[in-house]
Parts: sequence; structure tokens; C-alpha cells
Amino acid sequence: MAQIFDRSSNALARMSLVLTGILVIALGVTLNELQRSPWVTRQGQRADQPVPFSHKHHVQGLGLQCQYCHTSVEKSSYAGIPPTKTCMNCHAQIWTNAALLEPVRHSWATGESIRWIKVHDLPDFVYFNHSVHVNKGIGCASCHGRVDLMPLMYEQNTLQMEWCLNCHRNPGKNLRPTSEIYNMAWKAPTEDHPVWCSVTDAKTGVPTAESVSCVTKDPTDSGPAMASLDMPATPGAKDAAPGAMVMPASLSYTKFTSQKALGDFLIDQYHIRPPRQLASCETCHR
Amino acid sequence: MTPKTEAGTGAMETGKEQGLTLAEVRRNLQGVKGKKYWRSIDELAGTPEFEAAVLREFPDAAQEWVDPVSRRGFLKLMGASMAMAGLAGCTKQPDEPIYPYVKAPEDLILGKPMYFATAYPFASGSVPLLVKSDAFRPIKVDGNPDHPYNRGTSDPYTQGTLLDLYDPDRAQETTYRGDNREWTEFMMTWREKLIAAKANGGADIAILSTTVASPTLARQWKEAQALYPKAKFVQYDPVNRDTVRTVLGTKDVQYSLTGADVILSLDADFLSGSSFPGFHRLTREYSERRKLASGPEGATMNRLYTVESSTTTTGLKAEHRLALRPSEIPAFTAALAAALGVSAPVPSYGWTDAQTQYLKAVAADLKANAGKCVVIAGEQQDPSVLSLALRINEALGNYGKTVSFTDAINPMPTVQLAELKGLVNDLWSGKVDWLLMLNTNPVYDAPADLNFVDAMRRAKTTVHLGKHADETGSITDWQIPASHYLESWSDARSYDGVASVVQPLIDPLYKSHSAHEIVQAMLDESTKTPYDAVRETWQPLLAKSTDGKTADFEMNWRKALHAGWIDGSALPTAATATVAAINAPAPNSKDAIEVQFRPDPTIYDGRFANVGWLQELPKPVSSLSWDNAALMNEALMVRSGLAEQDIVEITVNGRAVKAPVLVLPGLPDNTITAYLGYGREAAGRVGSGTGYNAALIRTSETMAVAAGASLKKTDGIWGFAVTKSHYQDHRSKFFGGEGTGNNSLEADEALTRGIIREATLGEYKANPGFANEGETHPKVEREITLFPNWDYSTGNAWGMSIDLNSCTGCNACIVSCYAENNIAVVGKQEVRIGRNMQWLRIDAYFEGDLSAPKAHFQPMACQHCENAPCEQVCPVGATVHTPEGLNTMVYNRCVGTRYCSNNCPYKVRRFNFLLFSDYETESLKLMRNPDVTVRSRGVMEKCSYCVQRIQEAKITADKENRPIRDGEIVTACEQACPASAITFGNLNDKGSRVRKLHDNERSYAVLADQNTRPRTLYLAAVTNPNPALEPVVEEHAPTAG
Amino acid sequence: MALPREGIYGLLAEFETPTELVIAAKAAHDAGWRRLDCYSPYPLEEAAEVIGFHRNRVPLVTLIGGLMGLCAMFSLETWISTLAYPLNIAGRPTYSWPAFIVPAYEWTILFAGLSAAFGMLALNGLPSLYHPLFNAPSFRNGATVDKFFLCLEATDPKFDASEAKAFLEGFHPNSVVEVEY
Amino acid sequence: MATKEFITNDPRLDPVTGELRVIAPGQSFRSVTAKIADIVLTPHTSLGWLLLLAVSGSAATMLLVAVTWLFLKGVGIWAITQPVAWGFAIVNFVWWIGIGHAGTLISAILLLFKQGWRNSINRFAEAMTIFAVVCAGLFPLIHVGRPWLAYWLFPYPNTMNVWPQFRSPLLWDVFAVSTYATISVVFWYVGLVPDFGTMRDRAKSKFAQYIYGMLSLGWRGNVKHWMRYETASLLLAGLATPLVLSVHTVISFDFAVAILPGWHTTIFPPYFVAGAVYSGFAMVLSLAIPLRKVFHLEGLVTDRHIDNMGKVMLATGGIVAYGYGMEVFMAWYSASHWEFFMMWNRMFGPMGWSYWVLISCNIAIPLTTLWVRKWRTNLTFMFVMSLIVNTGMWFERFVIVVTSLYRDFLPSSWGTYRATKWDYMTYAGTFGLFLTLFLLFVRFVPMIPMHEIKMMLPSAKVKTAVEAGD
Repeated sequence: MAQIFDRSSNALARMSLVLTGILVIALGVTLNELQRSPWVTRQGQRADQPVPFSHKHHVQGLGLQCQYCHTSVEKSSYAGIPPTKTCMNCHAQIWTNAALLEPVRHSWATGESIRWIKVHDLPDFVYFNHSVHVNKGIGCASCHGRVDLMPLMYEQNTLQMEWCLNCHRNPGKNLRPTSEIYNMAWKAPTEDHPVWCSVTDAKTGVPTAESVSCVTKDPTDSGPAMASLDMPATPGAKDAAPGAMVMPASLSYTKFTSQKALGDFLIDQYHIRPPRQLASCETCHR
Repeated sequence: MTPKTEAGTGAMETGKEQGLTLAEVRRNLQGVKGKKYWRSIDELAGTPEFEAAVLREFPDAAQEWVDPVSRRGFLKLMGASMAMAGLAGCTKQPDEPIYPYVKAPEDLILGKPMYFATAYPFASGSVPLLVKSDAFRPIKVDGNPDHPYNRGTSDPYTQGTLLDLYDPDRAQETTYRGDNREWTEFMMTWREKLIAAKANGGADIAILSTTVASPTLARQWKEAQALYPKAKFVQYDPVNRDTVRTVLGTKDVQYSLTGADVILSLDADFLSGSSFPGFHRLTREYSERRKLASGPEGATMNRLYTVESSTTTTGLKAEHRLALRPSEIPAFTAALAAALGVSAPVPSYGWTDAQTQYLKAVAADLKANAGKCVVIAGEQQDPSVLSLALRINEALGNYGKTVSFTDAINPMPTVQLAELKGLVNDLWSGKVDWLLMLNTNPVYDAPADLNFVDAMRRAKTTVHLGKHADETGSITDWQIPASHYLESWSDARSYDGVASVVQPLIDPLYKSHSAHEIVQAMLDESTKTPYDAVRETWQPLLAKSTDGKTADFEMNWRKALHAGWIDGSALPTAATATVAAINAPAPNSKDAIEVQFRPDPTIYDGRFANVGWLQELPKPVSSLSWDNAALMNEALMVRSGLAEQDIVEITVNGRAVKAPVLVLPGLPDNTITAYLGYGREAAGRVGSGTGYNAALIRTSETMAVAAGASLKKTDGIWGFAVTKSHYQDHRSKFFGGEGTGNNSLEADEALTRGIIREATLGEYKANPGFANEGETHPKVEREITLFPNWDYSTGNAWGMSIDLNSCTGCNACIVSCYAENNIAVVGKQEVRIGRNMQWLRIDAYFEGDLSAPKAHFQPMACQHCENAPCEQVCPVGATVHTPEGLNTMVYNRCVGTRYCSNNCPYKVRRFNFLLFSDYETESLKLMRNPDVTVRSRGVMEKCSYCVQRIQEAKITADKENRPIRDGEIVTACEQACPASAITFGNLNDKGSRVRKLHDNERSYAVLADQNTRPRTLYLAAVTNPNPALEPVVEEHAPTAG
Repeated sequence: MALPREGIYGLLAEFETPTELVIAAKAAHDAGWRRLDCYSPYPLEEAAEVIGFHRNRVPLVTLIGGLMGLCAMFSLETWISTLAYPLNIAGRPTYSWPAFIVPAYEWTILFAGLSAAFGMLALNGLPSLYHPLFNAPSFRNGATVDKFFLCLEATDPKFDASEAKAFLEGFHPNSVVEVEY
Repeated sequence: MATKEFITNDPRLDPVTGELRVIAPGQSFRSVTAKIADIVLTPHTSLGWLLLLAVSGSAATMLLVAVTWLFLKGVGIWAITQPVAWGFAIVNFVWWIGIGHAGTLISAILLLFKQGWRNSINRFAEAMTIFAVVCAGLFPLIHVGRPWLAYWLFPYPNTMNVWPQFRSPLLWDVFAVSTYATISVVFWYVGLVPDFGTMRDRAKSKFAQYIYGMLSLGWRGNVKHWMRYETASLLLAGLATPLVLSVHTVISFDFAVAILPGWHTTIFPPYFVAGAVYSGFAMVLSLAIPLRKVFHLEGLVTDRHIDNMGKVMLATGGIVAYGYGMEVFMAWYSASHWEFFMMWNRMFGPMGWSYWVLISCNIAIPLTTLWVRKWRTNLTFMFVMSLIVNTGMWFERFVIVVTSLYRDFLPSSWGTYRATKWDYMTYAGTFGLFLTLFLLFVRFVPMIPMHEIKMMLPSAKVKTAVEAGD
């Protein structure tokens, strides 16, 4: 009489055991990848906006300043989405009948808001404040990426908690002089592209930027280029704020050739809170 | 707000409403018709019959049946849960739209709130306000810090008006006999009527209004009266100041407690009743004299005597309290007056020894402090009390020192009851053709004997202007939605006689209008807006500068709006006034049961009945929420063969009402206290069907107190929602406690456990450190620890100090917390089983014999322990400690094991057992504080020290590179407190107020022996008793009979 | 019946009592048979002894497993609480080793237990659903019920079908059958 | 001699030891196999079994309904509130886990102590353990406010960079209970492997052969395999013993680690474990007595078993009684007001009744009667007793959880607790689940380990003469 199982079943049985193990592991890995995948985070996805607004064209092409549209970024938690009016400032004159701009004109005519899709959408229980970040030397590009190179806006970073913590636990690596906040092309200092910073007088009670001034050209050369945050830079000339001239030429500048060094210097100057406080729950959740 | 809403979509929502335009608000609100929610009286959750049935048949099912939450749609809950799941961070969120402005308002920075000064017009004097507005939506109402009267403090009513504004049940359309009409249609008919009435001088037009607080309205009426000399304008409020009018005519009396070493309150509840004129200032001045800031040496305090017929916090805060039946108080006053050399007839009456002893002591003390004392009379008493009290003050030479007089702050001072009677007679005699009722609800609250409803029907056309289509509005021909004071222009005077402009913060949410417009319609410029009308009123004053020369009106007007009051508008004050000499009537016989009617401490006369915050707010002393009751002392209850929660029929001079019975410690015998404002039938989804309507037995003869009531037990049980452990556990003696066996176990425990610590002034001077000495007064010992103490010495260390000596238990802090922290209202049935969500509660302990108790009030919220027991047991780390010493609760991390709550010795954590937060009602979304997460089902929550305010201040300070200043962060409770009993600040800042208070030797930690190391410390109370008065020990243990 | 692949697997003798089996097995082992196995319906220590099977490696596997569990959990806890996200919990030190003991303890047992069970199966070469012996009907009927078997395997250098058969029959078994592959 | 006569008139006694027999005389390898295997292999299913399954099945469905409603509405449908934030759910959890303990104890500890009598009952005792743990494990899962996030209690890498909080006893529970469940299942299955072999070989239907064949992993009784098998079993037993002791210890930490008077006490671990075993054995009896009747297993589950289990209950009950005594004593001796008030309130407070129920069911009734062997071997008595003890042990947990919480530190927040219909439905439902699983077990799995029984038969011994034989 025949056996219940034939020869192959041994191999089968053992293989299936191994397979199960592999499957379990594979599943874990997949889930782990999935929770970080663009499918969940919308990273890099270009939402279907009513108007295909190009930051590239407006920022890089026309050299518009970030604050021209995002007016409250320095004052409020909320950077601000420009009202239709802002668009119409120019588009009342130029491209007055471009089909692409129809929704804008419609909104202007009817008084109904343009319905944009949120690209950077934090969960509602996260309380993010733009003003403190830009005031403490975190540039737009640090979180939003090279917006000036984005024909259509998309989310550069995951905006997940681990990503936030990544910087809150070590703010130094992303700090830059407040004068360079809106500089999309800003690069961390290196040997061949150093940064010079000087402290006028580290007094408290004045806005962060005022006591520190940094330049990207050797200040010993003629006409050091500086800017400070509280003076709205004019489009195109981000490094040539009038205030720069009144700076005493006799400032002792320190040269920085690495982000590490610059970061430590700025943490000290800008009184950045220690990581223990920055990574504390109540910083973002209430 | 109540969780009972129609089913809808349950999307997660945090109150972040940035960029929402008013247009959209209106769109959202459309289709939400007030009437839709109305229910017939039978199905009201609260009616005794229904309650009784539920409780008798399936007690456990009671909450299932009655609980509003459980009535919600099935799917919606799923929706909400899933939405929460979505926020777990492992699933993707739905697309969120952004609606930017088309044209952004000039001054608006989204995300930055703006503050506007205005005032809340209230019959007993307006409350100057500074209102927080986010994207042009008022989201928090607080006192105006610069105003000399209330210095930024407020009270439960005022705080509640915010929810009143967003009440989804408000009337939204002008209706004529139930059909929607346009306001213009009404105006046309109204104008037509006026033109027709011109001939007879408006003889057949009568206006019945709530007490007029607005000088502008008064001016408008004055002008209208000139055009229509025969037209009538009648004011009536169920709680009014007729006593003052009777005694002082058109004058008002003002008390100043700053210079008062001895205060005698004759049934004047000036410490808890926000309804008492000058509450904010009196409470502040009273508590200022009890701070003992200078330390034990030469410490001085005021001394408060209270003679009262109900049990109020004023009585329980008093060093010496005497409970008398309402009708005994006039006689007592007379006797006292006599003792102090006021010539007035004294009705003979058999006082007990204790009462005589009390009288003697008070008289002596007052004499000794002549000119440094004050006698305050209650306004719900017989006029003779006020009359005599004033004469006593005069005799003691208090005039011009602690007592002064001004013109009435209400521009049209009248004896309202008389006027109302007159109006009703006119109605019966058919004289009135058009009856307009402005912001009043006579059908519900007029004296029962006037039978106002039938009288009203005699008028051909009846018009009701009201925020709700209430009992009156639902039967008048015209019902016109009235604007909330935050929606329309007006003006009003505060207690100190200074006028404020009431400026709106938001366009009317619905098609509402104000009384100004209706009266203005009688004038030639019939369509002049309230704004112009108010400006016109103050034109003369503001057009000239202080030195009398002409000045720029616009500039002064803007200054007035900005400051919140009008300079130079104060009323002239006088040291004396002519006081009508009214003699005290003889008291009723001791066995006559007296029913006294009082404004409700939480919903006043019923106008706040639909404000969920105030309904759920536990009343001072009784901790009763969602209902009123026939409050009586235990002796009377037992004698009448009743038990608590029984429903008793109270019959007094021919009228009867069914009321549930609740014992209130300290009430005089044979006395029942009945709060007005309940038993509403058309208040809205929240207010309808709560409690019973005391007005049914309140006649024009017995506005204050009705004597000779008889009690009859009827069947049925009324489930009360008493928010704290009921104090009637008499077994303290059995456990080995103090007293006669009639003591409250809770209170004895509270004292044994050192939760409440108190000393007399003498003891304090003798031993300043009493609060931390002795077996029952353990103190924190930092060196006792198994592990190294965490280091908080650098940076900020947040802490709070609560002064038990100042706290009067007025509840303002709780309502303020509601508004600031988006706290949910859970409904009566949930409160009944102990699930109320208040982060802050005021614990009341009744010491000694429950018939003549001494009470201690203790605000209790999260103590932010440094060794927090709750944190250690949370398996997911949802509650952790911050470097600055906050015990933070991370809602979105919480999975809801409730272990933290079990392990919290202070039981200050609150859990969302069901979906308590309202995610559907559009209007409520507008009210929420965008900086605080709205908690969903299954999440633990608790006091956060207003972390959102801390963060805001930190960011501002960081941007300016400076440390946070002391007092820069003010918690919501601290902000509202009229007694400034709460202080918040940085303990590492040597100079901060809170640090000084923590260093004060009176500071103690509750449950210090648990070594939890709370960051909130309490200042032990110190009382200043009169040595001549040994505590009156009477045996009141109930005896059945 | 399946065709023989490499001839026969071995010779299978069925005995009625454990005693007979042990006698036969001992004799076979003494006679120099090495590739032989005994089968019984319940643990029969003597049989194993006589065919020279004295100790096994299951305990070692278990020990290793247990230690792995212990280290894994304790280091995980320590890493989480002190490095990954150090938080102030109730003012306790971040490295609260007493609290970490419990989960570590549990995982020690978990890992040890699993290694013991799976180690045993692995060392026994289970699962092997197919086995030549199942070809023998007598084996199918008795091996797990009440009969005792001795099998001399063909792979033994000494093996010769006829000799072996004779040898086994010397012990008066119920039967001796050839088991094919 | 007295015993001699006794033996002659009483066949239940072992002629040699005078003890009650573990196995009735006259059993052979084949008879044992047949008796046990045929219960499972018989094609015809008894009507009673079907009826019982229907009943328990519907009860289990009720559980499903209750839990569904719970997930839709939230834990608010239960009576839990402030201050009593834990109620039936935790009580049932602790109770069920306790039930489970006896199973492991019988199979593991008694194995180590070489207690032969355990063999006939350990299999279904273990099964009971597993099913009890299933019921218990359900509660922590459903009692949380947001059950869909319960997986946050496990340490797994996530985008939030946050981890469980290892100082919390609840987290310890997670590991203790999950380990306990896993090890119990493994131990149980390992024990079953050889019997599945037997089933495979006895099964007639191809399907049964196939299934049991798979489950048996091709077991063929190789003596070497048996040796490793024995070692593994011993090791598992050796591991399960400290495990079972740790599990209820850890669960007692849920309370002992908290600061609440009535929870915060060092005596909890020992007396929780004792209590667990106490109720566990009670449950084994409640199951064994009917089973032995229905399937006529008097020969295998003899009075000796009933008697011994009675003795164990007596012992553990004694420990529990000591625990209660110590609590009262310490409340007085510690001179701590908290303890004193807690005890007073527990006895005479508004919910004092529950304390007296517990005392009478756990101490008064059993500890006075279980001394008598005549009663210990009286099936009806033991059955009733087992039910009483189970009730008592449930109330013990109720008293600990509820009456400690409802009146704690601040008198202002004292409250009370009244269970809702959903509480009862959920509790009753778990019985349905438990019974359903158990019925399936007795129908499809040999409920008594055959190979272990065989080892105990006289015929299993290898005659010593052999050693001398040539």
C-alpha cells in the first residue's frame, strides 16, 4: 500500500518552512518601506492645481522675493498663501488673457477663492511655526528644497516626524546666516566657498539677525556684501541691501570653511535651544 | 455646545480655520435652522417621568438611552475613528484644499490673533472686555486688563457669552407666524404702524425690554418718546434691582472694600454671584486684604461676617456665618441697626442665644471699626434690609469711605415690577395694539400671577427680538433674530459708572438685528445704523478734550475704542444720598416653610440656559450641574419624609411645581432655595428640559421669597449630576473622625490627609510654618529619593501657585479654561456617571456639622508633578516630562489605556470615553482655539498649563533674543480669576511672583507624602475669626418627625 | 508499489515487547552493526543506549537561544531609552535598568523555548513526511501504537540481505521484512 | 492490616502503594490507544457535542457583537469612568490569565517533579491554558481607547522615531503575555507530535491521514528522536515553570507598581501566582469532571487526580488566605492612614459586599471543607467547589481593581462603579469563545497524551533480566 505522502513532500515541507520565514521578513521590510514611501508622504508628487503655477519661472526667472507672496513668513506661524490680488498686481497688465490664468481672473471677477491643493500638509496636531525658523537661520530651501528650480511645486521632504527630529536633534547642520534665508542657491561653506561672519555686539533684546552679520565674499576686499533680515531685500539683489553700507568697516570677521563650524557659531549667536528642548514633545504638539 | 448633533461627516478637525472667509462661514451655516432641533416637551431627556421610567426599568441602560452621545450616527463614529487612525502616521491623509483670500484685509496676519476692546452689557453693570480674535473670529473673551474696574478679570457668565455667540440654536431668520420674512418687510410694517400711530401719540404701542444698559438706546427712546408721547417703554428682568430703586430712587450705591477691616454681608452674595453688582471689584478688593504679602509680622486681614438665608461661597468664606431664614434677615438687620444706634422699629422675635450672641459680637466689631467697615445688603432681599444697612453705614461713618453713591448706571432706572404690572393692565384693557419685546422672555419668566401669555395675546401684533426663538419668540407674530453683543454696536456702563463702547468683532452670523434699529425706526432718520447712533450719543463728550476745549472727535473716538472705555464718561459720585426709611417686617413663624428665588449661579435667569459650558459647570457649594433643585437642609428633608433625588411637589399660595430634592449643607431650617432659569421649554438643544421652572410659583407679591410652602412627595426619581463625590457620607465618626456623626467623611479625610491646611491669623503669627509642620501636614523632602533627582536648574521651570485664602470658588477659571482649551461638553448623563471633562475643578470640602458647616474651596488641576506617577505607567510614552518641567500630554500618541488616570493621585486627568468633541456643528468650529488640538474619542487629556500660550511666548522671546518676562505668560484660569488667586510663572527666575509665593512659608504641596513633587503649590488659608465668637456648635443632626 | 530506486533501504524486524527489541538491538550493535535504528511507540531509553546514542545537542541550542533573547531585548531597551529618544519619564533616569529586566527576562524564555522546540525538530531531521519505513505495512500498523521495530539499514558496510535476515530471525521477531526505497 | 482489607474491598487503590491508582488496571498499549484515539477518529459526532457547540457558539457571537459595538462607540459603553478607569476588562483579563496558569503548572512543574499522575490530564490542561490566554489576551487589546493603534505597544521602527516606554508595567504585560501564549502553544504542539503520528497511522479516511500526517511532521518513533524529544520537553518544562511564575508576577506589577493604596503592595506577586494556580486548578476540575463522565475516562482520569487537585487547591488557597491576612495586618501595622482607610473602605465602604463575597468564596467555604478526602473524591462536591472558587477569584480581582480605585487620595473625586450590559455581555462572551475552542479541541485532538500513558503501563518496563542476558 502506498505512502500517504510521496518522496517530494519532504523537500516541499522543508522548503515551505523556509519560505514562510522569508515571507514574514519580506512583509516587514515592505511595510517599513511603505510607511516612508511617496505613496504615503506625497513626496515629490505634483498635485493637480487649478493653475500650473511655476515657482521656477517666478523666482528664478523673474527673481521674485519669497516674501512678495508669502508675506507673513517672518511674523507668523503661517507663511501665507497669496490672495488673488497678488497675482493680479502683475497679471492685470501682462498675460491678461492667457488661458492658463483663467481661474485667477475668474476668482478676481467673482470674488471666490482659488482652490489650491495643499502641497506641504502637516497633520493637524502638529503646530509648526515658520517665523521662528526663518528668524533663527533655517532657510526656505532647507525644508522646501530648490523651489526656484520647480516648474510645478512639490514636496521635497517627507515632513514626517523622523525628518523633523533629524534637524531638531542637530540644528547646526542646517543653520545659515539669517541674511541668506531666502537664498535658494545657498551652499554650506567649504574650503573654496568660505563664509565670513562678525558679531557687532552680542546684546539680547534685539532681533536675532541684528548682532550677527555674515558675508560670502572676503570682507577685506572692497565692498563687503551683507544683508540683514529685518530689511526687506529688493527682488534680484539679495546681497545688496542698503543697510550694508552703514556697517562699521572695522569689524573683526571670522572665516568659516565648514558647516560644522558655522553651525556651532550660529547656534551660539542665535541662542538656538539645546536639542533636548527642541526635541521635546510640547515643541510641536499641544 | 452639546454633543447631540445630526449625523454628518466625521473628519478630524483641530479648529485650525485659517483663511476661512465670513462668506464661507455663512455658507456653512446655511440650512442649519434652529427649529429643526426643537423637541416636544415629552421627549425631553430630563423630565422626571422619563428619568423615572428609565431608572426604574433599566438603570444601567439609562446612559445608553439618554446619553446624547450615544444617539449619534453609527457611520459617523466609524468615520471619526478612521480619521483618527489616519492620523496615526501610518496611513496617508486626504487632499486638503487651501482657500486664500481674494483681497487680503490690510491688518490681518493669519496665525496672529488680534485683540479688540469691547464690553459685555449686563443688567448689573457691563463688564469691560478685551476679546481675542483669530482671522476675525472672536475665540476668547476676557476682561480688559487696562480697565480700572475689573483689571482684566471676568466671570462665568461673561466667559460663557462666547459660546452664546456661536450657539447653533440661535434664531437665524426673521419669521412672521413661522414663515421666513425679510427684515425689510418687518421694518415696513413697523413704519406703517408708526405712521398710523402718530396721530394718537403712539398710545397703542408698547415696548417691553430687558433692562436697558445702553445710554444710546436710552437716548433713542427719549427722542422717540418726544415723537410718541403716549407710547410705553417698559423694562423687566426676572432678576432686577427694584430694591435699590425703592430705597435709592435713581441712585446706585457703591462699596469699596479696600479700606474695610470688617465686612458684614446681609444676604449679599458678592463673592460668587457674578450677578451681584460690582462682583469683580468687590472680589478683588476683598481678596487683596487677605494676601498676607508682608508675612506674619504685623499681618492684617479683613474679617467677613455673613448673615444669609441660602448657602453661598460668600457665606462659606466668611469667618462667621449665620444662617437665617429669608424673612428673619430684615428683623435681624433691624435689631443690629438698633444696636448700632439707628432709630428704626425692631420687630420682636425670639432669637436663639447663638443668634443674639452673634448679633452682639458683630455690632461690637462694627462699632470698634467705625469708618473702617462696611455693611453690604443683598438685592434679593426685602428693601428694608438695604435701607437699614445703608443707615447703619451712615451711623458708622462709612459714607464717603467704604460706601459712596452715583447716579444709576442703568440709564433708565425704574421699578420694573410696577411697570410690568402696568403694562399687563394696559394689555388686558386692550390699550396695546403693538407689543414689541426686546431681548426679553416674559412668557417664561414673568411672575406667574400676571398670566402674561394671555395678556400678551390681547395685543394685535406681537414682536419678539431675541437671540433665540424662545418661549416668547415661538408664539409671537414676529420673531426677529437679535444680534449678539459681539455682532453689533452699542454702549454700556460698568459698575464704576464709566461707559464703554460695545464694538462688534464679527459681522452677524445670521440675519440678526439689534434693539437700536427697532427704536431708531421710530425716529426721523429711521435707518440710522447703531454705529452712527452710538457715535452720535458720544459726539458731545468726545468732541471736546478734557479741559473743555473742542478736540478731534474721530481721534477721541478711536482712543475710546482702543482703550475700551470713554474718558470722562464716569458718573458723578456723592458721599451721601437720601435713603428711603423702610421698616423691617416681622419674620414668618418658624414652622412656615419659605421658598426663596435666586438667580442661578451658572445660567443666571435662564438667558444662558443653552450655553453648554455653563450648564455643565458645577454650581458653587452644591457641585450640581445641568439642573436646579429644591435645595433644603437635611433636617427639613428628613422631616418631610423625603430623600435626595425624590421629586417633591412644592405648593405655595395656590401654585405648585414639581422639583427634585437635593440637600445643601448650611441652609437654615424650613427654607428652600430655588434657582431661576431652569425648566426651559424652548431654550435649545442644551437648555431645554433641564431642571424645573421656579417661576411657576413666583408671583409679583413674592418675587424674593414665598412663605408657607407645603411639600408633597410624588413618585419618580430625578438623576442628579453632582460632579464630585457626594458630601453626604456621614460615617466620618464611624471611621474615627471628628464631630457629632453628622460630619462629612470627605472633609474629615481631606483634613487628616493634609489636603486642606488652614490656620487662624493668631496661629499663623505664632507659627508661620504651620502649613508644613505636624503629622497631618507632610512636606516635600527632595533628598528622599531612590534615584538622582532630575536637574531643572537651567532654563525655565514652570510652576503655579494657588492662594486658598483668596479663592472664592466663583468658577470663572473653569469656564475660561473651557474656552481656551476646546474642552468638550459631555451632557448630563455622562456627567452623572462622572465623565465631565473640565480640566480644572473646584473641590469643596464641608468641615464640621453639615448643618452649620465651614467650607474649604480648592481649585484642582494637573499638578505637573516632577515625579509624575502618570508618566511612569504610560506604555507608549504619550505623557512625558519636558525639560521645563511640564507634564505634557501628547494626544496623538495616546492609545487610551487610562493607566495614567488610575495612577494620578489627584485624579485630574480626563478621558474621552466616547466621541465627546463635536466635529459637525459648523458654528462651533469657528469658536475653537486654533492653537489647541480638539481631542477625539479614546484619548486622555488634562491641564497643560496652557502650553500653547507658553510656546507662543517662548517663540516671541526667542525671536527677540531675550528671556521671557515674568507675567508674560498668563494661563487662562489665572487671567479670569477676579481674586487673582492663581499665579503662573518661572520658578528659576528669582524675581518672579510665583517663585516668591513658592518660597512663602504658607506654600504646601497637596499629598506631599506621595513624593510626587507637584509644580503647583497651594498657599494655606488663614482666617481672622473674632475671638468674641466661639464657633457656634449646634446639634442639627436630622430627626425624622 | 513505488519502484525501488537504490534497491532496499533496510531490513525491518518487528518485536512484541520492548525487552525483545532491546536484546536484539544490543546484539546487533555488539555484532558491529552501526547503521541501525530502533523504533518504539514511546520513549525507550534503553534502546537508544544500546545502539550507542548517549547525549544530544538540544540543551546547547536552547542555551544559545536564551542568551540571544536576553541580550537582544536588554540592549534594545537601553538603546531606546538612552540613545534613540531619551525622554524624562517621571523624573526617572533614562537608564532605568530595573525596569528593563522584566521584558529581557521574558524574551530570554521566549527565545530559549523556541530554540528548544525547533532545534529538536531540526536535529531530528523533521519534518520528513515521506520515509521508506512507511512502505512497510507492519511498521504503519504498529510503530506508533504497540509494536517495537529494529531496522538494519542497507547503507551499513556489513549489510547483506540474507545474512541480516538470518541474524534478525535469530531473535524470534513477529516478522522480518525488506523495506524498499 | 487495615490497608490490606481496604485494598481488597477497593479496586481503586494500588495494591503496592495503597495509594489511589493513577490508571485503572487492565489497560494495554492497544486499548489505551484505541480508547483515546477513537474518541477523535469516530466518524459519528454526538448530538450533545453539537448542542453544546451551538450554545457556546452563540455566546461567542454575542462577544463579537459586543466588541463590534465597542469599536464603533468607544470604551464609554462600559461602566468605566473617573475615578474607576479600569473595570471588567482588566478584571477579566487577570482572571482568565490566572485560569491559564494551572495548565502550565500541571504540564511543566509536575513534569519536573516526575509526577506521573499528571500525564492523563496535562494535555487538556494545556489546551485550557491556551484558550484561557486567548480570552485573556483579548481584553488588553479591546480595552484601550483607540484599539486600532494597539500595535504601538510593540517596539518596531517607525517614521515617528518614538518607541514604547519600558518603565510601564503594561508594556511588561505585553511581553509576558505574548511570550506565555507562544511558549504554551509550542509546548502543547510538541507534546502532540507523536500522538499525531499515532492518529495518522490509525486514521482510516485519506483526509484524516493526510491532515494528521502533516501535523505529525512524519514522526516515526525513532528512539534517537525520542531522546531529543524528551530533552526538549524537559527543557520546555523547565522554561515554562519560571515563565508561568513570572507572568502573573508581572501582571501583579500592574497594580504593585502603581502608587494607589490597595495596589501598592509588595505581597502581590506571590499571592497573585498562588491565586492563579488556585483558580486554575478549579477550572481544570470544572472541565475534567464532565469530560471524564461524558467520554467514560474513569480509567484514565481517576479519583487520584481529583484528589490531588483538591490538595493543590487546598495548598494554594492557604497561600491566598495568608495574602489576604497580610493585607489586613499591614493596613493596621504599617500605621499608614492610606492603607488603613483603604482596608476599612474595602470592608465597610459602599462596595464592601464584594469583599465579603470574595472572602467566603475563596477562604470560608473551600478551606474548611477541602481537608476531607471523602469530599475531595466526591465528584459533585468538587465540581461545585471549583465553581465557587472561580467566582471567588473573579471577585478578588474585582475588589483589587475597583474598590481600590473608587475611593483614593482626594475625597473630592471619589466615585462609584456600576457595570453596564455591555460589560456583562463581553464577559459572558469570552466563556462562549473558550468553550467553543475547547469543544473543537476534544473533537479533533487526542485529549490525553497516549505515549505518556503508555510509558506508565507495566508492560512498558524493560525486564531487568535482559541486562544479564547474553
